[in-house]
Amino acid sequence: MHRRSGRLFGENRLGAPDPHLFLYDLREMGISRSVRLSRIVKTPDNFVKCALFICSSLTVFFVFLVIVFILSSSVPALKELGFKNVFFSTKWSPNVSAPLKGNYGILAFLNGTILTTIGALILGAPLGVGTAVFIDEYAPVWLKGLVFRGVEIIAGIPSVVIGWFGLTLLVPMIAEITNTSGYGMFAASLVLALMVVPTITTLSFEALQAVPEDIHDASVALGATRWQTVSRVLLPASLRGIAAAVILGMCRAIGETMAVQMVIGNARQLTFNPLTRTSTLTTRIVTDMGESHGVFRSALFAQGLVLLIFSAVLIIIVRAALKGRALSQ
Amino acid sequence: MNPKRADRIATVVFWSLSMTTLAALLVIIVRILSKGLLKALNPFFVFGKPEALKAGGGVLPMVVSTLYITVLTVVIAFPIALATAIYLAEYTRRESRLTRVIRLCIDTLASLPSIVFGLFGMSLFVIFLGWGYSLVAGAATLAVLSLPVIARSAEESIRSVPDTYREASYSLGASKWTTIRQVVLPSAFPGVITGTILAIGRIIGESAAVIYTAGLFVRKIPLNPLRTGAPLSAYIWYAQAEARIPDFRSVVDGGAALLLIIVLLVNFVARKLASYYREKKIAG
Amino acid sequence: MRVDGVSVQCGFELMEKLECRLGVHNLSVYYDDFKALENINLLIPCKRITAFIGPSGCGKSTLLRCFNRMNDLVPGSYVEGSIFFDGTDIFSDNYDVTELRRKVGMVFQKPNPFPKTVYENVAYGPKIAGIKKKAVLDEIVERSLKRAALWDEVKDKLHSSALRLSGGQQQRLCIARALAVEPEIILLDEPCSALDPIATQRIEDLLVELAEKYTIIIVTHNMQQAARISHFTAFMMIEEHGDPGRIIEFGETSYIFTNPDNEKTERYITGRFG
Amino acid sequence: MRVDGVSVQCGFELMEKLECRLGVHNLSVYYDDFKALENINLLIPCKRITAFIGPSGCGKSTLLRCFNRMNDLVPGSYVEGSIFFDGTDIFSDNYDVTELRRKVGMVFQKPNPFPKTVYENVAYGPKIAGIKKKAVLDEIVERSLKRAALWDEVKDKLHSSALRLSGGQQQRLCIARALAVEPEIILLDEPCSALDPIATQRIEDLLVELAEKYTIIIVTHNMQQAARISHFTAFMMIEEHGDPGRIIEFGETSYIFTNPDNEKTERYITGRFG
Amino acid sequence: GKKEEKPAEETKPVEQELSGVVKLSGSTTVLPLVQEAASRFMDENPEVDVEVQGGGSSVGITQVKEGVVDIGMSSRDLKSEENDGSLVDHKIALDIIAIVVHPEVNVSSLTSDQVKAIFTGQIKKWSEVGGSGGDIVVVVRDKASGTREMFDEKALGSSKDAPVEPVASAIECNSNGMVRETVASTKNSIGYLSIGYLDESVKTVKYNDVEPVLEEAKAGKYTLSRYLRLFTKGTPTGAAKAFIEYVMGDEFQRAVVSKDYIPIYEL
Ligand SMILES: Nc1ncnc2c1ncn2[C@@H]1O[C@H](COP(=O)(O)OP(=O)(O)OP(=O)(O)O)[C@@H](O)[C@H]1O
Ligand SMILES: Nc1ncnc2c1ncn2[C@@H]1O[C@H](COP(=O)(O)OP(=O)(O)OP(=O)(O)O)[C@@H](O)[C@H]1O
Ligand SMILES: [Mg+2]
Ligand SMILES: [Mg+2]
Repeated sequence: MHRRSGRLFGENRLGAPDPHLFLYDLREMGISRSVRLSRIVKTPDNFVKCALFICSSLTVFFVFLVIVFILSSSVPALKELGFKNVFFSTKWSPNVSAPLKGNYGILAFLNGTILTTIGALILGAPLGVGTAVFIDEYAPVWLKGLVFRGVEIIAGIPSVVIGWFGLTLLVPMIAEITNTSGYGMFAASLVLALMVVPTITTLSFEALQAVPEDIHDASVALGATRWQTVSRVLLPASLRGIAAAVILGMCRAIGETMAVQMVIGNARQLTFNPLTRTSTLTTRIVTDMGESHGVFRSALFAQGLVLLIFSAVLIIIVRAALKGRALSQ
Repeated sequence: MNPKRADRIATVVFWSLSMTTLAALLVIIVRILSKGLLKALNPFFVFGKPEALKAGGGVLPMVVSTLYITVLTVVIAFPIALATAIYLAEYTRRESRLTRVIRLCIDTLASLPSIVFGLFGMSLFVIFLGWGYSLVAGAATLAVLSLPVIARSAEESIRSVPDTYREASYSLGASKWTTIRQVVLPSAFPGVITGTILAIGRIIGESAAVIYTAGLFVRKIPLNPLRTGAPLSAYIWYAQAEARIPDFRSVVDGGAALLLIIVLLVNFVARKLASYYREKKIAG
Repeated sequence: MRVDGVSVQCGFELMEKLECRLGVHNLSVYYDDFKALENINLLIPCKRITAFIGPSGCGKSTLLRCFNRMNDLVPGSYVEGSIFFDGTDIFSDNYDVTELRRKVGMVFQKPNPFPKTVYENVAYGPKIAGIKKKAVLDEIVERSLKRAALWDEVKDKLHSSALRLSGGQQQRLCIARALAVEPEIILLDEPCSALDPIATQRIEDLLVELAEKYTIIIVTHNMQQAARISHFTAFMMIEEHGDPGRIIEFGETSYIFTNPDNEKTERYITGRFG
Repeated sequence: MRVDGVSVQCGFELMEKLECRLGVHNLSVYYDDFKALENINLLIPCKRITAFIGPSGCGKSTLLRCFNRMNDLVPGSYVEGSIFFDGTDIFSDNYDVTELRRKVGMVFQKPNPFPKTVYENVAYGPKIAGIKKKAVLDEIVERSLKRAALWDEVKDKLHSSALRLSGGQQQRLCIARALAVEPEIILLDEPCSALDPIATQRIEDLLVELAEKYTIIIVTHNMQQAARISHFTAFMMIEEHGDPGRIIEFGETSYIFTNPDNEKTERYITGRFG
Repeated sequence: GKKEEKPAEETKPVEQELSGVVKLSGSTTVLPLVQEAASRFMDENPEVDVEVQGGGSSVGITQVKEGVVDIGMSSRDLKSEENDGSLVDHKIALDIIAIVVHPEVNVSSLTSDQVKAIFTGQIKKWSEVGGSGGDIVVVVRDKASGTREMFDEKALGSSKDAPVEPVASAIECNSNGMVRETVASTKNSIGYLSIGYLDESVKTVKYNDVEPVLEEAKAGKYTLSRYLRLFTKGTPTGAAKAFIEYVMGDEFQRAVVSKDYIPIYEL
């Protein structure tokens, strides 16, 4: 808080008797604007603030570093091979000994990433949102905590463990049922669905919790059934939060690596059939990174760059979605 | 449709959705533990050295690597994260362009795929700084990865300290830093610790970020942080993907069970601690 | 009598006997672009209870919080004009705010003890002021709790959590905490609105007692309370939604409640407002 | 006159003329192990305003929320005893709760409009009851808003967000919303405590008007309000902390306020409590 | 006290007195063999620290040239553009690659043309090569592996100027073990393996009517074979020299190498 005008004492329009008299006395004593420098209490505060600020701007610096290093490592591929040959080609045939002679089209993997993510959301979003609504509205008290804890436990399971589970249980099961190899986008989507459920559930639950209790009560008091209250009041009021939850789930699905790599089959083909093998951006990086170098490695970094751009864009969308909630405030 | 009927159908749908989620969890845990628990509890496995070609190897260096790298990561990330959280929660009550940038960066960092951190760590720490595949390179990468997670949960805990405490402190003539140190941080402490432990759970389970930074396989127990390590999660992936040892299935089964147990334990400790502090605060 | 457009009612004899060390001069307070208070002029008599009354949103809390510059904490708020405390403008550039806040204690609407022990709560202020000796602190804690009429009730549980006390005890604890730093002025913002009638009564009695030593300013919604305990009353109001708050009338409580100059004051006091 | 240990004050002539369709019989309410209300017996007169008064925590809200079984929503709460509505116990197994809630409207302490338009807020109840025709809904919205004395103020902004209305308008909107489903009884839980005096006055006038058509039960902290608008008053209290709340006295408001049977009532009403 | 490092020129390494760090990186095929050697070597020479990392043949070659590591591991020979004369080649074993199929595939021999057609996707069904059953599932190693490179070159006829790629639907595995697992668990699959990895879970097929066995390879009849190598920059010295000698020594070759590969002394 600072002062704008320094106008001292106003004239007394009515003259005496003036209850403000003592102010004049004080002014005449000349002590009104004494400066005490002896204790500038602010100094340690400012120092602390500075230090904290520097620490917090490290985050910005790290993001900057990530961008710089991923970008600079992908530049050779984009420059030497051309934007078009990387992003709009489905031909991926790296040449290890003479990298420049190979083909590095990542379209098939981009396609794999998008399709497995969509699959994961089709399976995982209803589960996640449904579970959140269940916890918020339907579950009996003793079950609420249990389900929520369960969801948190899923969130904590390392991705290699889920991948191993997928590889040893889901893939053979799919192979048995569909009479294919079992590896493929469907298996990947299943595994990913498991992994996005906790993200979507916890964030949707948060969004539902943010809906004021009294609106819920108002609906119930008007004789609405539970489903009417959920569908007409709770879900609309938390729509943006739930959308954000799904988008963040999407982020998770796009970025997941190890679990997908174990079950997707790691083929190089462009495919739209969920039961066929392909790769995603992340799994291709892991599959090929081992002995790559030169433009080959750079092309893998270019896929990292795509992932980076994906998540940055999604985050910006989420932030926009969560800002300025339309009607509620 | 009759609202009553719709309500009944919706109830069934929501019950089945959430029970599916729970069932999935149960299937995973039962499957992983049923296949690997015996192995995971076998002292020759937990305290044995890994084999490169023969069957019968253990995972002790991997477990040690995991612990080592986790400690290093927290040592690097926690102070920065806490400082960031304090700054954002206490010094930027009002969104300025600068804090918006910081917040955007935190969110971005938090949502980046871990493989991107792996690539980043490899090109910065391993190659550019020349640390090679080493525990520090892995820890530094994991620190950048877990920084936003810790910072955000800490910020939330700090923000959830009621303003009335701050007002009370200020009104007694406390400076801002005194107020933060004496009133805000002690109140936020349980939340901060819980958030950090949860982040540790994530660090322990992380594999994509460490395979190109910390390493995949060691035989000696790593003591020097500048040497290669092999966190358990990375080794599990390595053992199944590069499957060289004949008993890799049982090694992966055991490793997965062991990893799962460790992570669940960590999460359990976090929850227990949180509820302990919650009770203590009230009972005092 | 009217001063600066505000009618001031006060027996002259009384006014002359009163010392006034706190004065508000032409004060306006803004929250960003919104002017919450305009042109406030006021003298706060020493060792008396002054009550601020008025409809919700008229700026009572805002004005009160200016006295110890708690409004500094609200981002985007700033003031024009001055508040003189012992002759120095508290808004002047190098004014020591922490010192000010030590001299001008504050008690809030909802009891807000720290989540620490009873003892730690009261000792907090002296401790941050640099007092370290256990014996001295013990003594301060005891004296403050006694003054806040709480000692007998808590002397056996000094080291258990303050959150276990009842609402009324918590509020008295907050008063004790404020007293522990030896303030000269105590500001209270609706200190009883979260309390039941019994606890309210206790606090009121306590305030009347404290007024023998301290200058007290209280904001209250409860007109009966203002009438019961305060010596002076300032009635504040906003003309229309969005206008800044002003002081409509200020004077001895007995005058204001029985014989207000201003018809708005009368209408408000009789509960038939607007 | 004493009924079941509760003194009931009422001119006999009056009581005989009154119809009572809502009766509470031996009601106790528990929150888990805590007994919040014990042995409540009460008759609510039709087309009158009945006020529940009493110190904080005595169970006024709890009792009020039993009438439309909103307490069902609190996990761990259960009741013993009965509430009869038109002769049927609303706690009986197959009682249609949604139907009950349509007949027993409720207005809450804080105005709680849905984050929808003004129109949608009022039309919500009829819509969930199955009314789809636009013309019918339009008519219901207009009629309800008119009854809630809000029509003139909002008729031009029916389709803008209800959250943009002022607090008082929002509260009247909530009343309109409750009226839209044609309830027979309206429950209000401290409907004015978040409002300024002007808005409060409006709501009070409205309630008095509505009492010509509806049975109204209101919980209030404000004794003056109870005295001003209610026809009947129930005074509730808890003996000691942890005890269940009981009805101490029930009767015509004028009797209760001028000539209470019970000395606790008298002490509470005169503000010198405990 | 700490023992002094012996001069590198010493003719016979006295193991107890060696010390220092030996760093290796490179081919993941050679990696486990060298890891095994390293741990045995370190047991005998506690003062020496042997650090082994993967990265792939190319990485190993590049790094040993740059001096980042002392020894580079490779499962292929130097490319002409890599060969600047500074590197010394130490062959440590011969590796034979066998073609394997899922046990239920009833085909026991394939010609080199059939192998090429199957792996490049021209032949899609087992029935086209005399078997029964459905669509062939091709399993190959990842692009970066030396095994894959050798197989592409020798079996598929790939060359630097006219590269041949396996069919795009092929499952890519990061290791021999994983190829074996995948082939063993996937019906109608075909893949290739180092013979060290063969077991009863997969079925080998003859290549041009030749069994994938040591004798045939030595006789030059079985062509899908390659050397595993260590490269050093110039003649190795000190601990590195001792390590290479250990790997190539009879003791290690007999005890370890002979189990999975063809040891040097048999060639
Ligand atoms: N932090 C703030 N930011 C913006 N406006 C504020 C803030 N605090 C208060 N105001 C506005 O300033 C005006 C005066 O508020 P103030 O809280 O001082 O009123 P009050 O008289 O204390 O009301 P009440 O009796 O409800 O406590 C109100 O219009 C309020 O909306
Ligand atoms: N959801 C709940 N769970 C447990 N106890 C509750 C719950 N709601 C109320 N209570 C307890 O029941 C008692 C009665 O509460 P109630 O809210 O009905 O009182 P009230 O008379 O409305 O008080 P007030 O005037 O403060 O609103 C109180 O002791 C309260 O603590
Ligand atoms: Mg206020
Ligand atoms: Mg209540």
